Amino acid sequence: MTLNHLDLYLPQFPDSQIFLTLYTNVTNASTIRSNLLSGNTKYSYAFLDPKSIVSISHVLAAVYRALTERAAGSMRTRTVNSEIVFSMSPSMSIGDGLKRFGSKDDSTSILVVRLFEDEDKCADVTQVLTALDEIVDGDRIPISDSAIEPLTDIEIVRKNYKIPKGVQLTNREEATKIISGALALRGYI
Amino acid sequence: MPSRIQVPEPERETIAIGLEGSANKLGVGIIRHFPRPNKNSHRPPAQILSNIRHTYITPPGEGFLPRDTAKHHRSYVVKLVQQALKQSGIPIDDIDCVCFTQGPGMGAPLQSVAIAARTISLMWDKPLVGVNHCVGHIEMGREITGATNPVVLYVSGGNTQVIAYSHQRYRIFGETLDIAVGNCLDRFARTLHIPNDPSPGYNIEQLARKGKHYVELPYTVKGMDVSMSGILAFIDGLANDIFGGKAKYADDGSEITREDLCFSLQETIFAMLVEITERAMAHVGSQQVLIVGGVGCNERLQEMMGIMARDRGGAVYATDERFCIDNGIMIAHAGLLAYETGYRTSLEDSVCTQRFRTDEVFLAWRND
Amino acid sequence: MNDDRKKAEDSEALPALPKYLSEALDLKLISQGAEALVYFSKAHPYLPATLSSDVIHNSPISPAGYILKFRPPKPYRHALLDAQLTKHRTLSEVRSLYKMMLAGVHVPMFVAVDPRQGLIWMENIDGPSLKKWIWGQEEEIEKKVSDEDSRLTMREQTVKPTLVAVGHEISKLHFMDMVHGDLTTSNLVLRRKDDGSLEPVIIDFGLSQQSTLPEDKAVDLYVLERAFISTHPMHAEEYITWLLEGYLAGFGQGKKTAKFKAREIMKKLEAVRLRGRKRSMVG
Amino acid sequence: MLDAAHKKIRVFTNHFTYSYFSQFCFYSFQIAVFRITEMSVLPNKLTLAIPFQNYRHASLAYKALSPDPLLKPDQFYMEMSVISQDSALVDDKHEEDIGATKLVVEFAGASDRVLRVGVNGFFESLGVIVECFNAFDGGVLESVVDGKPVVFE
Repeated sequence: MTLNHLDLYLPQFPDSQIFLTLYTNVTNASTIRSNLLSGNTKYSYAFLDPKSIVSISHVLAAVYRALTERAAGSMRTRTVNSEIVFSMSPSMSIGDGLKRFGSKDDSTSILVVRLFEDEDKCADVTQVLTALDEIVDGDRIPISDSAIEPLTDIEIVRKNYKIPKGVQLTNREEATKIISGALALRGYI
Repeated sequence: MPSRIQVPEPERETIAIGLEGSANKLGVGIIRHFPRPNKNSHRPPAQILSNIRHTYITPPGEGFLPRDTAKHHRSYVVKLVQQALKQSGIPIDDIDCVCFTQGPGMGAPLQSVAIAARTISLMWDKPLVGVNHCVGHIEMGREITGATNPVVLYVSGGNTQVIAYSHQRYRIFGETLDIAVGNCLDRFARTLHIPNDPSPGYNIEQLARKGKHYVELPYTVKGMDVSMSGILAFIDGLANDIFGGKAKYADDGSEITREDLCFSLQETIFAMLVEITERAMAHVGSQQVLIVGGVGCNERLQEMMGIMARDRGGAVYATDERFCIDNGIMIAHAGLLAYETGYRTSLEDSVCTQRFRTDEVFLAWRND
Repeated sequence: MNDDRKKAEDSEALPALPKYLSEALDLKLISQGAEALVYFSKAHPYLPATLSSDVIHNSPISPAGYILKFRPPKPYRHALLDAQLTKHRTLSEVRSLYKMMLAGVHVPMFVAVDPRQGLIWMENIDGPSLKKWIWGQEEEIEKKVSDEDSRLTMREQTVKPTLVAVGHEISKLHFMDMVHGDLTTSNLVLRRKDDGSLEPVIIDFGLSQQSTLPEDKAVDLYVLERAFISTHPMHAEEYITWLLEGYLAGFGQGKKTAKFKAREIMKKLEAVRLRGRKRSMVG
Repeated sequence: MLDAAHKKIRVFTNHFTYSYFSQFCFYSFQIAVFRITEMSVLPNKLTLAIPFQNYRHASLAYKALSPDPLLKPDQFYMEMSVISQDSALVDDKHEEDIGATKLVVEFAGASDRVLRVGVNGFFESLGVIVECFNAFDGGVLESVVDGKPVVFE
C-alpha cells in the first residue's frame, strides 16, 4: 500500500480533514457515475475531471468555497461533495457545473476528494485508500501539480472558464490565479 | 468686515443675551461667564440665567414656510426678550453684548430676529455680535458636556455635518450631498401625516420604538459624505404603496406597518451617520463624539453612537432638548466667547446669510 | 505596510476576530481603520504549510506572506443591515482587485474571500510605502550632497523615475474607470522585484468604486496631491509634477479615447484645486 | 439693456462685499446710478412720512432697517431719510433731541402688487422696532398676543 495521497486541514475549518487522491487509466468511470447518481452511500466522494484542473491549488480553492458556503448555510447543492464539484464552476447553473467539472462516463483519469468530519474521523489511512481502490478501477498515482499537468486539457479549461484568447494559460501559476479568482467570485461578478 | 479690537482676557464676569431664529424655533437666552481664578486654571462653568423658546408649529402634513415662520418670530421676539430679562433678574445695563444668529438658516426668519437684535443693541448701546448657528451648537455642547476636543456630528432640520477642530477652525469632514437628516425625517413624517407637535422627529422616534421588522432601504454613504434624498424617495414610495392598498409583508408574513417604516428609516440613516463619524474619528485620532442639533435628541442615535464610541475606547456626549434643539443660550454663549476676544459685528455687517459655512469662523477663543 | 502598527496595538477595545481564525493562525494586527482590521498572516487560507512546495509548484504562493482584511460586525447597526453591508463591501473590494489584476494593474493578488464573515485574503506586498521610501531617499541625498542644485539632479535620477512609474500605474486604474477613493502616499507601496528594482503597487481598495466621471478621477488625484503636501511639504510641487508626467505619458496606452479622457481629467483637476474639494479637509 | 447692466453691477458688488474699501466705493457708485434711473424706471411710487416721538427713535429705526439689502432692486426699490419737524434733513451729527421727527421713505415698485408686498414687508419689520421702543423705552412689560397671555416653554 503506497501512501501517495494528500491529506490536510484548512485553517478556517479545523474539523474537516481533506483527502486528495489521483487515479489514471481508469476503466469504470461510467459505473462510478451511475452509482453516484443512484445515491449509493459508498460513493460519498467528489469525483473531479482532471481535464479542467490546472493545479492542486485550483482544487483547494473550490474546496474552500464549498466549506464557506456550507458554514454560512447557503450551499446550492445537496451534499458537501456535490458542492465541491459545483464550486469548481465559475457560473451559477448547477447542472452545467456538475456536468463540466465532475468525472464523465468516458473519463480515464479522476481526482477524488474525500472529507472526513465529525464521527467518521479517518481512523486508518490504509483502510480509506483500500475502500477507494475498490471503487475506482485504475492506477492510484502520487498526486502533485506535475502529475496533474499532462491530464489537463487547456482548451477545455479555456472554454469552461470562458478565458479570452488574448490571455495565455501556459503559465500554470498565472492560470491558477485567474481561475481561483473566478470561482471565488461565482455569482458575485 | 467684522472688526476685532485687541482686548485682554476679561477679569470680571461678562453677560450676553442671545437671539436665535434661523428655523421654526425662536429662542432667547441670557448667559454669564466667570473669569478664570488664575492663569492656568480652567474657566468655571457658565451660568444659564434664562433660556426660553417658542416654536412655530404647523398642522400635521405641512412644513413651515419662511414667510410664516418670520411672521411668528416677529410677533414673539420682543416678548421673549422681555420674558428672558424678567426671568434672569439682570438689569439691562449689566449685559455686555447682544448676540444674534447671522446664519446659516432661512432668510426671512433670520432677518426678522436680526432687526430686533440691532434695535435693542442700538437702544441699550451694547455691541452687536453675529454668531454662526452651528458654532453656537458646538460651543454649547462642549460647555454642557465638558467634551474637550470631540468630533462633532451636527444633525438638524437644515444641516448634516461631521466636524473636527483644527487650527482655530471647525473643519467640515463630511456632510450631506443633498437634504439634511432632520429634513428627511420631517418630510417622511408629512408623508405619514404624523403631527408636528412637539416635533415630527420626536414623533417618528416614538413610532420607531414600536417597529419590529427591518425593511431594506438604500444605504448611500460616499466616502465621508452621505446622501438622503434617494432614501426619502424610496421610503415615500413604500409608504404610498402600503397606504394605497398594496400591502407589503415581512418575511414572517406579517404586514409592514408605519412603525416598521419609521424603525427602518432610523436604523439606515443613523447607521450612515455613525459610519462617517467613525471614519472622521479614525482620521483625526479622536475618541470623543459630540452630537448637536435637533436630531441629536434622538435616543436611538445617541445609543448607536455610544456603542461605536465605546468600541473605539471612547465615549459619546449629547445634550437634552434644552440645548440640542435650536435655542438662544447657545448663541449667547458662542457670541460671548467671541466678544471676550474682541470680536464685534458692525451695523453694516449685521446682514444675515443663508449660506454661512462653519469653517468660515475664526475661533480666536481656542488655541489648543 | 505597518505604519499604524503602534497605534493599533495601543487600542485595547478590539472587535473579536472569529475565534477559529485567531487560533488557527498566528495573526498580527497591522492596522485598525474605521471599517476594517488588517492582519498579517504567514499562513495561506487553503494551502497549508504541510504541503511541500514541490508538490504544489504551480500554485501562486506569496513568499512575503498574506494580508487578511477583516470587516468586523458593527454592533451599532441592525444585524440585517450590518450583514448586507459587510457582504456588499467585501465583494466590491474583491471585484475591484480581481478586475484590475486581469487588466494588468499592479495590485495585491486576491487569494480568497468569505463575504459573509467579511474576510479577504490577499498577498502581502513586501517593500516600503512610497512615503517612507521618499523620506529615505531625501535623507540619503542630503547626506551625499549639500547644494540644492545637485540635490535636485540626484532626486531626478532616483525619485523621479519611481514617481513617473507610480503616475503611470494610477493612469491604468483610471483608464479602466476605476476610482481608488483613498489615494495617499501610504496606499502606494514599492514592491522589491527579484532584480532589485522597485515596482509600484496600489493597495487598500476599501473605498474604491466604478466611475466614468472625470470629476471623480480628478478628486482621486487631488487627494493624493494633498497627501504629498502634508507628508513631503518641501518638494511636493516637484513630486506632483513628476507623478502627473507619468500619469499623462502612458494614459490609455494610446487607445482611441485616451487623449480626450486625459485632457478632461486635467481640466477637472484644475477646477477641484480651486474649489478645494467642496470643503476644507485636513491632511 | 440698462437692467442687464444693473444686474452685473449687483452681482459684481456681491463679490466684493468682504473687502471694506471696494464695498464702499462700489456701493456709492451703485447708489448714484440707481438714483438717476431707478426712481424714474419703476412706475408705481409711494412716499410715506412716518412720525416718531423724537429724533432718537426715528434714527434708530433708520439704522436698524438700513443694513438689509434690497433683494430685487430692479423690481422694488426704497430709500429712507430722517426729516426733522421743520423738514430739514437731519443727520447723525445733530445729537441734541429735536423732538418730533419723521422717517421719510420713498418706495417704487415694478407693479402695484410688488409695491404693496414691499411696503407691507417694510411695515412688518418696522412693527418689531416699534414694539422694542414700547417694551424698553417706558413701554408696558407684560405682553398679550391676540388677547391670549403668551405662554413660554
